[in-house]
Amino acid sequence: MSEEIIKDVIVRENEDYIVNMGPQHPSTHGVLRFEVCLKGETVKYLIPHIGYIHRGIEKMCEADTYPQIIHLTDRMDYLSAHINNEAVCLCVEEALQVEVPERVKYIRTILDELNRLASHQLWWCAFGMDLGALTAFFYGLRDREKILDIFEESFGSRLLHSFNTPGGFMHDVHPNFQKRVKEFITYFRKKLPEYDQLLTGNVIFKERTKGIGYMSRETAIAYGITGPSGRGSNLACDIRKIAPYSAYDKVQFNEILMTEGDTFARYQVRVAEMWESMKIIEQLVDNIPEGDYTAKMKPIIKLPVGEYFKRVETARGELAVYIVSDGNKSPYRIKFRSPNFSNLFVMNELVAGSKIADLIAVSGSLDLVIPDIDR
Amino acid sequence: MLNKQELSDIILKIVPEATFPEGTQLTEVIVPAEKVLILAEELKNQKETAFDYLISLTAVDFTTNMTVVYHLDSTKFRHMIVLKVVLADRENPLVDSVTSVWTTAEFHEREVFDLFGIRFNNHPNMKRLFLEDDYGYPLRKDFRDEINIIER
Amino acid sequence: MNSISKYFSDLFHGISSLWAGMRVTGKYFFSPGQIVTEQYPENRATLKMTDRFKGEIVMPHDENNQHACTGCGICEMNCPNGSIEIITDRVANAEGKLERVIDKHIYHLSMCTFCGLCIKTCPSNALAYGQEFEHAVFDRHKLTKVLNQPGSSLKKEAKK
Amino acid sequence: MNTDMSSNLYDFSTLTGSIHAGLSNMMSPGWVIFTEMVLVGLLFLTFFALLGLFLVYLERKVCAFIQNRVGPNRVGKWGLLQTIADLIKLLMKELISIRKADHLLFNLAPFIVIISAFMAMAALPFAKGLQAVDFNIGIFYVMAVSSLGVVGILLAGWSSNSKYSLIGAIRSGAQIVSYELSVGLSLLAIVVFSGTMQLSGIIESQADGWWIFKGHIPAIISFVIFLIASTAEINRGPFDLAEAESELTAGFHTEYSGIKFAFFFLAEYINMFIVAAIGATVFLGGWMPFHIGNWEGFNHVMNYIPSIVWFFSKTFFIILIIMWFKWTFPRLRIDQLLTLEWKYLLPISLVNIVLIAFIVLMHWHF
Repeated sequence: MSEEIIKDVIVRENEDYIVNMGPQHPSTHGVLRFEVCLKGETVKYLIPHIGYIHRGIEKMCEADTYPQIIHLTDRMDYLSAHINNEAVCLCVEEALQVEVPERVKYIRTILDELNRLASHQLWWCAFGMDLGALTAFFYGLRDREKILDIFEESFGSRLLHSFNTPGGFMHDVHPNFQKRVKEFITYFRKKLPEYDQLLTGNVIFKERTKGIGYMSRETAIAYGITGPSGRGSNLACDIRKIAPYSAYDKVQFNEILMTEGDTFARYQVRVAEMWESMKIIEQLVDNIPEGDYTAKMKPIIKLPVGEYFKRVETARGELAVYIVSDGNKSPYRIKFRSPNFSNLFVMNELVAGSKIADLIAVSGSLDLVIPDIDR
Repeated sequence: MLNKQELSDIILKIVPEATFPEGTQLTEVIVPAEKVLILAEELKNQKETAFDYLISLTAVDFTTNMTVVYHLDSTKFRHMIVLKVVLADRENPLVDSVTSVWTTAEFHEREVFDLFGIRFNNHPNMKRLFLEDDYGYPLRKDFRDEINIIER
Repeated sequence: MNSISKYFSDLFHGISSLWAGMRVTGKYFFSPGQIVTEQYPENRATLKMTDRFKGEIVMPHDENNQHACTGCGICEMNCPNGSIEIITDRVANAEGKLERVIDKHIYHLSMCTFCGLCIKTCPSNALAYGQEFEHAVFDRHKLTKVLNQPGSSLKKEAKK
Repeated sequence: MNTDMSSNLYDFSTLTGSIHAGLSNMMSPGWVIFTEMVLVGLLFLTFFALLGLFLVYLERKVCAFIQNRVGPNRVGKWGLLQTIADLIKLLMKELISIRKADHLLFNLAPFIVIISAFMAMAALPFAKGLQAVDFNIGIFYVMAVSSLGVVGILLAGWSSNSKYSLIGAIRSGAQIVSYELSVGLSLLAIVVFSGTMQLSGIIESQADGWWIFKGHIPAIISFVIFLIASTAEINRGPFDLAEAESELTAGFHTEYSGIKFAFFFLAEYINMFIVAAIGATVFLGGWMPFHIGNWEGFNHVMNYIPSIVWFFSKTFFIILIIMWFKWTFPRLRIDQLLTLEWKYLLPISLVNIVLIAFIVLMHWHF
């Protein structure tokens, strides 16, 4: 398949109608460029071009101490900032063999799920907007605002809250935290069915998404697709189930799997995951144990010489942190295996032969976050 | 799900030169550069290993050598292994591409080429991914960029 | 016959699903409920940020114009972006011994990412978050701030 | 025919007649016609501009309410002057000229679009006796003229020398060519009922009840088809494929700026008004008040509401429905759009026409 691409790149036929979608395009959700070759309305092939916001986070981390890395991870996948933070913290804690307090584990899990909810809500409204349902965009943002308000009260910032630190948290959550999370869950349980009425059941929406961008399980594995996009193709890739971290081993939840593998299946997985996230939060929010908000840590964190690897499930898939330590206070090499990087490159496989409008729908259903691809 | 001993037995059958470092977090295996493609194919295709999912492919510059690191997982058994290839030639590192085994490797290898300058044999599209063609290889330890990087 | 009945049932289901969506939007059109739009410049008087809101970093001074900063430089060391610079001075105290006091605590708001490490690591709790968030200026040099007020001094009890 | 005295209460023909008589006294008949044409032209221009501005404002407010927002509320009371401020901004913006664009056609396209919208207004009966020209083929004229706008859209897309614009223009062409059929057939249904193509004649035929009530279910079906097809014909959501901002950035008017862009924008809203006005005239009785058969007392009361109020309230009712569509549904794909037309709307309206002809032949309608 990839050999075909190269052939096309080199020998462009005269009648090839090349359209550059991006880097400034309303539906690429960031500075991503698709070089799309069209034949009429049909996409012949597609080449993604990335690197427009490559900031060299991995290089920057090599000069930073471990607590300083945290605030850079926020800026990779900014929609699951807390989960990114947690990935580095878990990796460092595992390397130091520090046991974090139960309270930290519970709150981390709740925050993970709140973050996942917020991310899926934003994805839902952006997906609606990609398909032309502009009202969906505002309904999603309206509900997401409630989560961000909870974040703001506890951490002081709404999106990039560098709240985690190796060993626990920067400070304790706000006393109102439990109450507000419970209020939000009751509120959102009422609003989520509206999402279904507005989009999921809609005949136009179904026509636009069903059977579009089919991804088989084999393709998903070969391209390393993880997260809801992979689970839409019946690939059980939820790290929360495979290698439970924080308090995920203490809660009951289902891993949503769909066999269809099309855009609608990926959509359904994400909507169902919102219900599952609420279930997880409800199980934990009443049982947060009292205790310290951080484990006892040395003022200067030095990892023992060695290599450490930790995987977590962000809202978009598997984020893996690979740290090579030479015993200093900053990592010798740190690698973030970001979910979107792998998820992006399957685009050509999914859209070749379908219409321009499907290209938008498929790229929306993969839920790409460009800073996470570029890092 | 295979443990470290079983895995090493299987790997030693394929690549007798493989070494297994002790005291690592995950099962690690170091193989010579020319054997990595064979080992990768076997690890993926053998029924009892079935490492069909390449989590990440990256490299580390150890100043004396370049090490390419493959993190493998099996969607069937969920066991993990870390494959390492040590490339002694830091100036012109070269290793076989595993794109034919795991499609996702194509893009991870391009990233590694972009940031480390490690070339991959038989790679379908060995071009830089993020950076300009005449930019250096930033994740190499001897990389200096006086204009853009402020040393602290 | 079967295909004809399918044609009409498809049509019917399609229209009813469209009507379901129109009911939702129609409901909000006639009874919008809570309007979430913030009427920003108008609600300035009532707009209250939460007390943990990270607007900027400030150095709280008490009524005697005293702060708690000893000028140890731990915040400068911990800042990942180099947005804090500390200029210290040596001044003779009452006993005639030279003592390190802070001259200028320079804070570059334009470089700050609000990671909170300076506040967390400060041994004398001299720094805190400010709730001010209207930072837009025409010249970025105005974003470089001196946190200790002119003529301020170190709090007595903080000196141990 | 209802010849109640009160139905002449708000007859504009007395006003226009007296103006005509006054002018005839002053000048020769040729000059009278010329002066009247200029007057009507100026009147329509003013109405056109005000209507466009108001419709933009209305759309923004309606979508804001649907989306739990407040909408424009800064300029003027309730933001009423917002669109005027926007217009001033658009007037002041630079007209970017594009290298390698076909400049003549590029500059001509917005005018074609806006002139076709303007021309269609001539035949609209706004109130009793308030109609510029009463053609005997009124419906045919309005349909023919309003579909001329697509020429402007195609020119705009082609001459911009932009790939997005070209795709948008081609989409728009395919869309209007196919949906023209359904609009025509659904209007034909009422022409069959009323036996005339003259708009005033169609309105007169609804004096004892609107066609949507008199025409049984076939009339309702053709009304629904008319709503869907006309929404598609004016390129509005969920059929806004020619613009499709999430796919083609802005479609055929991607490269336009300033007042030329404003022309496209205005024409879109004027077209919406025209389509709604035709729908109101043909299906909902135009300026004809709500009459029920021979309930004399009720009909008498209804006649006291001015005909112009009836016309505009019906028109805006249809406009609100079209807006409601746009802010609820996702956009269709181009092949689905054509499938909807050729597989669903066209067969249904053809069968519908046969049904209506049968009803008319058997004299089953009221």
